[in-house]
Amino acid sequence: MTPLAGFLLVAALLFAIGLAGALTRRNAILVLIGIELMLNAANLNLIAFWRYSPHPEALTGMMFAIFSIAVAAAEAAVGLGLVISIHRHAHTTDLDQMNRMKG
Amino acid sequence: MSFVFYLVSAMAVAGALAAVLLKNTVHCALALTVAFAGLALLFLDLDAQFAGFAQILVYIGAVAILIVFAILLTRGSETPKDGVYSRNWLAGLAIAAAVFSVLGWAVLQSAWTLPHETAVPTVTVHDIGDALVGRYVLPLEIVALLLTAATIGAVIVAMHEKGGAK
Amino acid sequence: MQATISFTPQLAASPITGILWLIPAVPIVASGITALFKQPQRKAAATLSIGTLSFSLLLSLVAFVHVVSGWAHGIAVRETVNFTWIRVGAANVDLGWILDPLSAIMLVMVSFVGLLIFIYSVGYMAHDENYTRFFCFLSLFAGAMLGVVISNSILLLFMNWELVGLTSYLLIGFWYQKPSAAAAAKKAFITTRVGDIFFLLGIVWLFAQTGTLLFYNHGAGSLEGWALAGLLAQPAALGLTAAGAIGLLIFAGAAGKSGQVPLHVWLPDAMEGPTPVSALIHAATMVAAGVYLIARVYPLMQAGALTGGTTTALTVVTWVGASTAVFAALIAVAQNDIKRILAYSTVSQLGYMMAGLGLGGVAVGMFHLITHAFFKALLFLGAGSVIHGCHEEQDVRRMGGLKVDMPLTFITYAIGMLALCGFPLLFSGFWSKDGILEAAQHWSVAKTPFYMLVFGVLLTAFYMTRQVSYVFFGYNRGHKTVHESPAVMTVPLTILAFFAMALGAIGTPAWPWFRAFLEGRAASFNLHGFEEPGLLALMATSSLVVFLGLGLGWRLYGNHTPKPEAPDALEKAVPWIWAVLRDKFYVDELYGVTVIAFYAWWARVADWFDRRVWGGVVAGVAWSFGLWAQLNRFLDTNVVDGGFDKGCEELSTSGGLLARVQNGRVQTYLRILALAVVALVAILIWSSRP
Amino acid sequence: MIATMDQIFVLFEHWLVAFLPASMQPVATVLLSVAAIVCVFPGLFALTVWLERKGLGRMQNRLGPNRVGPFGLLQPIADGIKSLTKEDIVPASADAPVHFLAPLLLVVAVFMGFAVLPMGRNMVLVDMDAGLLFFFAMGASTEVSVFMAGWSSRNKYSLLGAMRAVAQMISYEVVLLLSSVAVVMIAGSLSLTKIVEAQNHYSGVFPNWYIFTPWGLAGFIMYAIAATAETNRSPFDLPEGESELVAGYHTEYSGFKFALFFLGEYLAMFSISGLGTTLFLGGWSAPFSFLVWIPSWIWFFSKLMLSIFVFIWMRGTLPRLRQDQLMNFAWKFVLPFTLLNLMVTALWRFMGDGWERWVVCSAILIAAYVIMGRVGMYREHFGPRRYRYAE
Repeated sequence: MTPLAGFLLVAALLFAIGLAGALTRRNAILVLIGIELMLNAANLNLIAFWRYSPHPEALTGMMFAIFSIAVAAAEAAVGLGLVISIHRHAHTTDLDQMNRMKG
Repeated sequence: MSFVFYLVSAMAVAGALAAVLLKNTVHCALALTVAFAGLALLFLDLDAQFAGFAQILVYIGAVAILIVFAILLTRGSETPKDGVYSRNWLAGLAIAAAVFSVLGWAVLQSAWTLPHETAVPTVTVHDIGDALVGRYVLPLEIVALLLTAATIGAVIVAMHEKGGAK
Repeated sequence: MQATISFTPQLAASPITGILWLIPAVPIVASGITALFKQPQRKAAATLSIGTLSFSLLLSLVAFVHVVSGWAHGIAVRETVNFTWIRVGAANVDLGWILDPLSAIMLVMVSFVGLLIFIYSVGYMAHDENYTRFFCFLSLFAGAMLGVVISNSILLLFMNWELVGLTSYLLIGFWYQKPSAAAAAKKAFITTRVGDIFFLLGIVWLFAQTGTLLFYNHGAGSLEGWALAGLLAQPAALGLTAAGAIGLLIFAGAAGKSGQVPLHVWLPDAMEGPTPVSALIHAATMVAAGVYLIARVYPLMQAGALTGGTTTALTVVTWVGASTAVFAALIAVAQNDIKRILAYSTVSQLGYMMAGLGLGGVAVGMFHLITHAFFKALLFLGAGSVIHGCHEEQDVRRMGGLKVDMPLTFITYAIGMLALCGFPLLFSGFWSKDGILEAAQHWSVAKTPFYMLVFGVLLTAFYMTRQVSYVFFGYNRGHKTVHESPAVMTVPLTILAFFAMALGAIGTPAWPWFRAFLEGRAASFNLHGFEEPGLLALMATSSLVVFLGLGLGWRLYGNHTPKPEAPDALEKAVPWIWAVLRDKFYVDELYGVTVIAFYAWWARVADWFDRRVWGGVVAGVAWSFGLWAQLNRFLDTNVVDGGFDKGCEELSTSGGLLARVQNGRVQTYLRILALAVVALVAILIWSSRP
Repeated sequence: MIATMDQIFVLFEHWLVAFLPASMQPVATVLLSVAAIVCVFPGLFALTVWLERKGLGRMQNRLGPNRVGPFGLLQPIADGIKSLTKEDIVPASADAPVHFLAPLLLVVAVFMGFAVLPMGRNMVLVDMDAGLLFFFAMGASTEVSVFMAGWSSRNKYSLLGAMRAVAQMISYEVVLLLSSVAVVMIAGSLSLTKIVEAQNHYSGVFPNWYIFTPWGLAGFIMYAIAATAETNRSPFDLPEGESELVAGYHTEYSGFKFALFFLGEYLAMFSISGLGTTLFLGGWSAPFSFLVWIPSWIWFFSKLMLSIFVFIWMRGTLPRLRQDQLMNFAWKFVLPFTLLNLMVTALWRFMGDGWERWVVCSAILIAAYVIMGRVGMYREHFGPRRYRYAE
């Protein structure tokens, strides 16, 4: 098995774990944590592909990862802000109780 | 596939598992930092110094702290009475497992086509800087805009909340 | 200088041309800034607008001097700066600006008159609470107009053209609380749209034919060299060359903008706007844009003309212009609203300009445009000052005897009026109008336009006399307390009055500087210019006609102005003509029963179609959904409380059914997402199996 | 001779390593350097503690430690022994593993920071290409440990202290980063050795340190403020404001763990002063061209001690801020000013090296300082404080 495949497998594992967390936890913050994990797994993929790409000088994957890190920071800030304000209004962070948007 | 790789990825995966499974939310957050650190080390193992350090700086330095703040501000640390897992969590687990199996299958399918060892890329931070303000300047600007918007938005959404404002 | 100097075309762009774009850009930016101002910041807004416009004026003067000096050294300046805006496949969408005598003169005129009117507005709008908004619009308009003037690309011209139209709409509807103003704004917008459609068609055709949007581009522009030749070679319908056809299309746009028959209806109604607006947009600049446009694309219109001959396009222009001139003048005779009279006179003067273009070429029409811009602006501002003095009274029958109350306004207004009538020798109007008449006299196609125009001169003198004697002579039949306007309003009047007289000097047959300048020839002063065959006779004739008109007007309306309620003198004489004229030849009514009625009918048809057909379809869909929902009722007991009524209700029920998928739980969505990912990846791999 | 003195440690290391087989030499080199760092800085720590207590004593008209040894020189050692022999109390309700890990993580992270500091010519543990970034990454990860300490103690004072500390550290870390970015912009590298090299030349006898430029001075001041806050030193020592919350996040720590916190705090101070020295004060380069014969490491450490002394001095002089003042100061004055400083730096970078750039840049900075100072002064921060939680 090539090293790239190894990294990809680890990334897939992390992604799955994050997804599981996002799918199974009640607490909105923990769902966010899961999402962060998924994002990181994606970053790992990007970096791995960059490392083993024929032209690493082009920096494509690296740039992708860097930008996604920046975006993830923004996402976390907004997401947590939302969670906090939701908590202030609904007095809960339990996603099962946050179903007011149902049609 | 060095020893370092196995060690570090084990660390990352363990951290991730803990982050997802632990009962106490703050423990989850701390475990998450472990996972982040592991990922950063993986990046370093991939000769991506800049990304690795950026990872530590952003995720451990900012995101983890944010999460912790949010947990404390939302009294999230005390475990709720009706379990930490959402109802029909089994389905979620199954789906996650399905995703992993499919992804892993995909990787293994194409494992032999993937490239083997390649030369260590000689990319300095200087190159990255050049690329950032050169070829990728537009994305850079956009990200800058996005961050500004996110900051303002977070401040607005969670007004008076330190957690949101950073 | 001697006429022997050969004028060499000069194309290299000079520094001033490089920064020519600043002239429109600065006011537009200023309007953008002004838009941010709050109500109380009136002084700031006014200062900003006036300052920026005076900056533009300065630049325009520099450009003008540059052109004139070049001309004095025997260089026909035509400097262009072109650049590619967008690249669509093989075709380039080019924009650019140009500095040549035409644009230089227009620049100076627009920015100068505009500046005066800005200053005037400071006084006129002093009590309006939307002061800042007004100046924001004014600046925007000035910028757009200057943009029209300098643009060397027909597309850029069209953009500014539309911007001008928009600002005109905004300014006419400035007092939108008045329903009449709102209606007038809409009318103006839509009517000009009619013309603009044709204009756009012309642009597209031009682009399709020549592949360039630029007017002048070192021989590759659409108005020069092979492009024009190609247009000529290309035959279009009914004996027109493509050039002629495109020219006519563009002329339709011009007609819409500068109120030629039959698209003149919007211009009189546009007087609902504030008077400075009427002066700036609907007398001096915007309505002139059409004329300017024709002058700009003149090579296109003239293309293929035999020497001294004319083309179909030019003939059409001439006829439309001449008929407009007489038509509007006739209507103007029977109006009582001081501004409407001026509006119709504007329409007829525009007709003169068009006719001048058609008959005698660019110089003739443009000269009348310039002089008219000054004296008509003067007249409007005078009217504004009168209205201001009479407490927003606009009916001439309720005025009178103002020459004592507002002497300054009276004098300036009289000057403007005489200039408009073309009072001999002293006034600019005389010379410019004579130019047109002379051209008409020598026109090869027909003599009718000449007689029409002369008749127009008579009418002009007549209705202006009527108006003036109504307003300024006799005794005051309206408000007793009339006050002269403040200096900020009267000073522009005096300046304009001066120019209304002085400008004639540059266009006399003895020293046709203007014409020479525009056409890039040397101008020399010699009195032999008067000795052209028939010129003196013509001058004499027109003077006679003018005197006749004045006398007639004075005879009918002189000092013995009747009570406001009393019927008009002319009405007593020939009631039926009067009725026709007062009702503007029933053009609006005509449109009312034809175009508008058609649209109303069409709307009703569409409405019916909507109700019956589409409504039926919707009902059918609703019904089928209803059926489905019925089905679901048996399958699923949760939704029994759906009603048994008509479709929409059951639609909502079935909608509710569908919405159960969306149970508001994030994680459900995430699950579905993840499943989709699984499916996708699986498909991908299966499809890409070796 | 001079060169030998300058490189003495390097040579010594090579001499030692030479005894080992070639295969082990790289590892040995690293280990030796680590050992050196791990020995030197705690020693420095002991010295500094003594210095601080003495200095503060003098500033407050008392004698300070004077019992143990001459001038109480042995006081730190006594303290160390005491804290080692003390009982290690862990609160019953505390979250034991986290409570245990927190101080270790803190110390480790802080020690990592030294890895990239050039303490003399060729005296840097790892000359990383992204050294500065690494340093800040390490600095960022101390926050986590601080939080762990505060949270795991299950003590409201600790928790409040930790929250304060983290909030303050994050706020000022932004400033810290941005003020160093100015230097990076000019030096054109994130590698600290390169940054020092960029400052290590002289115009006449005077050095071209970055502090001697308008943006450099402004940046250095901002950096110093941020560093003080980052290390929770007075006047920014709210996290352990003993008058408000007993001892902040390490209230519940005793014995050796407490000693570790204490150590970590001082080490953080060292490392951050070291970074400041490297960035703005020309690192190990001599202040005058005729003093280059003095070994570089002496210069580095003397500058380090100088800034340490400034820290002590400030602590002895300035009163403590209030939390909201602290935050307002960070986000409404320091951060904007630093951002402006960045722009000025860019201006400086692109204005050529005429005299104009001096005038322009200084003018902008001074004007901004005056204006923002006025504004900040007239906006009142002293109203009643409102605490908002996500209730």
